[in-house]
Amino acid sequence: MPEAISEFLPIYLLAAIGLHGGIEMRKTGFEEMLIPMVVAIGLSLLFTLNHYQILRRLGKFNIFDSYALASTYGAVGAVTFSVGLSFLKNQGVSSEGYLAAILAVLEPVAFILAIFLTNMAVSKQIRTKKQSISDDEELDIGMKQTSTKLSQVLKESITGKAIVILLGSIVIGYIIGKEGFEPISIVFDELFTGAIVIFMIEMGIIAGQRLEDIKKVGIFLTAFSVIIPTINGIIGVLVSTALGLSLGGAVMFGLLLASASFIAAPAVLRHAIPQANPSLYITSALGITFPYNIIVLLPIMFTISTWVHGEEAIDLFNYVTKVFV
Amino acid sequence: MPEAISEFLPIYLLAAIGLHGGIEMRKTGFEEMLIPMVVAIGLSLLFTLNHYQILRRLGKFNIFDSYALASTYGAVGAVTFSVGLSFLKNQGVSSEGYLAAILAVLEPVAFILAIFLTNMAVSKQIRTKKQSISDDEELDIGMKQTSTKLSQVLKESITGKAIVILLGSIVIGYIIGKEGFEPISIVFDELFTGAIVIFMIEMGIIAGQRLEDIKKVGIFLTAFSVIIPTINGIIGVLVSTALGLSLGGAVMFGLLLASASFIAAPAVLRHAIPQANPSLYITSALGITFPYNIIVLLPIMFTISTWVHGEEAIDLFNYVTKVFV
Amino acid sequence: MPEAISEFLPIYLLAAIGLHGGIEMRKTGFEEMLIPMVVAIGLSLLFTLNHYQILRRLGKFNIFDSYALASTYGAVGAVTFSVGLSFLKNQGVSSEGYLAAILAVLEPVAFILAIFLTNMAVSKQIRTKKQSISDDEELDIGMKQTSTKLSQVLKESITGKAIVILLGSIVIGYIIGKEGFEPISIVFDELFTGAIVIFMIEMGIIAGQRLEDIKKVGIFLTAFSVIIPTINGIIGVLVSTALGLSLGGAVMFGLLLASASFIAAPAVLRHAIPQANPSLYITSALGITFPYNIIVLLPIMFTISTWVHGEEAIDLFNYVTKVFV
Amino acid sequence: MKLYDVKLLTITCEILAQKNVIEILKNHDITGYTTYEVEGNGAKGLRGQGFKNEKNVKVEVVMREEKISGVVEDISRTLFPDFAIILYVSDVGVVRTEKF
Amino acid sequence: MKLYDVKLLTITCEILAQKNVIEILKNHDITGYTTYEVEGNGAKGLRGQGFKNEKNVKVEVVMREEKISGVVEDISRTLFPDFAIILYVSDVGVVRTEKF
Amino acid sequence: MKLYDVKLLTITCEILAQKNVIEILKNHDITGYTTYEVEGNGAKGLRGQGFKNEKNVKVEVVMREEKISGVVEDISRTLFPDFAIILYVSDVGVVRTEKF
Ligand SMILES: Nc1ncnc2c1ncn2[C@@H]1O[C@H](COP(=O)(O)O)[C@@H](O)[C@H]1O
Ligand SMILES: Nc1ncnc2c1ncn2[C@@H]1O[C@H](COP(=O)(O)O)[C@@H](O)[C@H]1O
Ligand SMILES: Nc1ncnc2c1ncn2[C@@H]1O[C@H](COP(=O)(O)O)[C@@H](O)[C@H]1O
Ligand code: NA
Ligand code: NA
Ligand code: NA
Repeated sequence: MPEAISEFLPIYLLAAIGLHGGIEMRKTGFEEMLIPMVVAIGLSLLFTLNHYQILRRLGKFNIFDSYALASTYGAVGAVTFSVGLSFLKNQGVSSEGYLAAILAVLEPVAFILAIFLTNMAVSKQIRTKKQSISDDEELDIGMKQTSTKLSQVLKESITGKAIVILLGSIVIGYIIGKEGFEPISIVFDELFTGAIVIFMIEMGIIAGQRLEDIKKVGIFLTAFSVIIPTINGIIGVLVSTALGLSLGGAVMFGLLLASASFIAAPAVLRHAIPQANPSLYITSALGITFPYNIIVLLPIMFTISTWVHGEEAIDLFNYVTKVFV
Repeated sequence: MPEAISEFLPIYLLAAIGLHGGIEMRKTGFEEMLIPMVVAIGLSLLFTLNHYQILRRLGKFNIFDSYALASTYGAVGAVTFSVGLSFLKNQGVSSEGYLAAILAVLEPVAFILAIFLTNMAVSKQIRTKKQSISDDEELDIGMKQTSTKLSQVLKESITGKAIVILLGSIVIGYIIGKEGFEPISIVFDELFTGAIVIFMIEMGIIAGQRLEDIKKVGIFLTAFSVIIPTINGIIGVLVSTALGLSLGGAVMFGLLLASASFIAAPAVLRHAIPQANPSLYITSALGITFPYNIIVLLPIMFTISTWVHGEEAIDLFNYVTKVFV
Repeated sequence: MPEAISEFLPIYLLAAIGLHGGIEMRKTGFEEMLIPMVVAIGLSLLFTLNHYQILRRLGKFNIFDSYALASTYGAVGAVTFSVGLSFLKNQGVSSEGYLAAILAVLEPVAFILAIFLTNMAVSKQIRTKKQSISDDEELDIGMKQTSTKLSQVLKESITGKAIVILLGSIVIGYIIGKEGFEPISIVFDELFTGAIVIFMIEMGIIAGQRLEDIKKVGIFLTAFSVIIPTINGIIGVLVSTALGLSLGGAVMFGLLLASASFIAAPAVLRHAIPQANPSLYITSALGITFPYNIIVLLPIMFTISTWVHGEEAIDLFNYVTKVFV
Repeated sequence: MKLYDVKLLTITCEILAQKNVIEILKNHDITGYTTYEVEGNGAKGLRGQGFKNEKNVKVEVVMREEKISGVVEDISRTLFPDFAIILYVSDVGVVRTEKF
Repeated sequence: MKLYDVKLLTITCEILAQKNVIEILKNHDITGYTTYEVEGNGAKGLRGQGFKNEKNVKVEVVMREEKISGVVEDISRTLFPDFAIILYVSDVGVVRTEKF
Repeated sequence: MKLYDVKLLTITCEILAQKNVIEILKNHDITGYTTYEVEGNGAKGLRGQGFKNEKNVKVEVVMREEKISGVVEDISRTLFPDFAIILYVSDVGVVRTEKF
């Protein structure tokens, strides 16, 4: 993948999402956002814990892989979010602007939980060992490293590039408003769908190169990568509808919870839980869940949201021919 | 040349050509395409053989250089094709959508022929040697390698990135149609000419760095690089007009046959005919034929096509000031 | 900074500036340009000498740093110029097209003067040494190297990539005119502001990484980096208004003189005056003067120009919220 | 012109371990190093296609012989188990020993 | 800490010959290597400007001494005549010999 | 297969000094070299972030032993004072001495 695409497009997508979100939020204000955000954070934490139990108990993965995978699926994916926005735009349906802010806030939540719990587990192991054997300077160092790592990762993920760009552009969007957006709308609005298409072509090529890896993922994780997003996403649609979000807003809320992180996850987890096998969480998130989410789950959630909002369902057959544009 | 340009733009151009072609083909269907495609393949093979004779007999090039050059000029150039499309667009003239499919199919044809013939020649040499000297294991290996190489190159060029992107986007264009194209038309249609201009600026800089090399190409090859495309192109215009192609379609058909390959050629030939001197075919195709084709030959072919289609000729003087836009 | 941005965007900005300038110049012709250009060159030289005196006498910098900094601030910045154009566009104010040509001509002027004077100073030192000690072959070589370097740098900066692209696109813009520009206006006009925004985001990140360096720059140079551009810029606005330039033209003329070079400067000065400390001139030009110029000085100069042109001033408060778009 | 014998330590690892390597160097008071992105193949499979996070990086450090052992041990102990990584040491000659 | 002596083979060649080099390594059961794009000048002229196809690549392989000779001979025989290519061998020390 | 002993000179410097290095090589009739961009840290601080002009470059030259001394002296004399730069020399074996 040319760097032009791999490094530049994620920044561009984040900036475009943020700007749109900020502009919309100017119209609606902050109050409305509070409850959905708290609920989203709660669900993200809950789901992460739930994923862990499933992976550890049923999947028999080790602690590290279980927490890494649990948080990958508890976290959110900005690219998936972008595709959702562009899908809604094509359907002529709008969504709440503050969802961009929820995206930004959700980004580190699941990781922080998983890292915290992993460190707890490791410390406990070390402490048990220590008691049984004797005082040991190295173990002390081990524990100190573990807790330093947590605070460092926390700091890094909160001041991470993605969040800074996302929040920064929400603020800018809020300040400049619709009118100030005019001269740059060609770049950040009209080019948006085309940019996503180009990104997806390249991601398709990468995913293709990984077909081998996907076979190695195993039947359990493959099922997990399809079923969990489906459940999480549908819960998201229903809960957010109950909270009063619009048809499109509920779809995006569901998509947030359904999405798995495949750009941020490796960067965070490789440092925080280096013992976990990265090819497990990258391959399942990028190779299975991402295409499943945008091709299958997105229209399903749209249909569900349409039902529960009492509007006419989309023509699913017609959709299939349009999913990528 | 920044990678942003050198790696990304060719992919972009191929995708844009393919999408347009696919959309157009939806209107016209496949039947029309058959005869022009067969004729184009036939001409490409014929021209390649003819180039070889000229280069080997008159130009006194060795077998390897002769076949490499012959196929470089028998093959087609997607960048040249792009410039042609953008030229026609500026003239307000349309062309048959299936020409994109012909571009895709022609891409490997000349190379396969040249590689096949080179391998035949090499095998014959080896066999002659073998008979005259004695049994020799190494020669056996040589022959085996030779034939493995052919099938491998064949497979690689048919599943090559360029062809996959081109055919893939033809299919997508066919599926989505004009309406589905709407949201991405800004990227793949409106930006098309501008992208070509940027690409050409960079190619101009590269060509400038090669001025030294061009001097080394020699008078014979320089003449070849101008005369051959002219003849091939004009034959292309006349034949395709006879086949019933439109004014613009005949120009593009001619341009296909006139164009030399300078992106695919080195990638294919360096593996298949490593003995050939790459600076010969790259320099002549990129440094001489490419600028000649778009600055001089394209308007000539347009004029000829206008004549034979019985319409009013373009104002050539006015054209000169516009050739790059 | 991804190469896509760092290498590609400056080229793009230069091409866009040049094309616009060329198109405008077609309307107005060359005569008008002469006096402003001569005055701009004169002021650039004068300012460079003035900067040197201030830096050497008051700032106590050594000869090399003084000349390097003097010319950095005597030279011009194409990125600053771009931001100015986009600012004016947003204000609905136009400017004289030939300013792009003045930008191209000014680019090397201050550097050539500073390099010439540095070499003079070095030669004098060498000669003094030589007389006092004795004939010395090495000193001869030193002097020869010094003068070769001057002519080489001269040649290189005049045939430098930036100038070639800028002048080349002025010529192209002049030839194609408004009408020929149509098909590429989406790339070179409509995308312009968005491209600048993306560039500035990345530059903001780079500037952020340099906060440490800025502290090291010292109080004197920090003051210099703010006061000198202000004085030079306001002189520019007033002089050009006196020469008859339009409201917008006077702002751009002022901005040219106020701007410091931070892309060309290191490339030229590192070879020509390697003894100078590059982090001084890069940090002050990029980290202090550039943001100051576009955030603070640009609206000030606009206000002044509005006054002296007797038109209604902009609403400065409103401006602050719009400065980046 | 005299060349002084020092060691060149070369570490090739996944890019996300670069920070850890440089941290270890810092712990040994080493601040001079050179890095660049590379691709590669090894026990952990083909690396370098796809996203930047999945590339490898080479870290090269010219240093005095006496420091090599401590640095190599720290890297082996903390990074070898979890990361795609190899390292090797070679002999080089330099002009200015005071720099290393 | 003990370092074991092995060899580092470095091949610098035009990028289109990379596949051939790696094929040869594979024939000798070598799957560990590191590659990166470079520019350069040599008998076949300045390389690395312009298109990606015209760049050079460096392939670096840490391997046991006994394999060097076969690999170098195969490369010399099949690639030296037609490609822009150089190679050199140097001595390095590694911690885990079992990896190479 | 016989390997002949030659030297590998590696120069890591700021990218704007590359021209000067290659000029010096040319003065010693050396036209074969390999270059690539790198990042790094040293006495002149962290280099490689931001603009291309602020990157480092590595220049690698395989050459005969007898030329090393002159080249290293020229570089030390003219470039060490003003530029971010280090260099080191190592021993390598090559197949075709006539190339260097
Ligand atoms: N024998 C080798 N020679 C050179 N580089 C190697 C070798 N083995 C591994 N590498 C590099 O080190 C990285 C990590 O190796 P590994 O931990 O074995 O996956 C690989 O991706 C290669 O870039
Ligand atoms: N003496 C040398 N030192 C370092 N690299 C070299 C040398 N000679 C050639 N190279 C590299 O090897 C490539 C191929 O060399 P050649 O086959 O001589 O053109 C060149 O493009 C350089 O990158
Ligand atoms: N000890 C070292 N080992 C490897 N590379 C170094 C070392 N010291 C400096 N460098 C590289 O040489 C460049 C210039 O060094 P300096 O002149 O010390 O700033 C640095 O930016 C690094 O890329
Ligand atoms: Na999720
Ligand atoms: Na052809
Ligand atoms: Na100035």
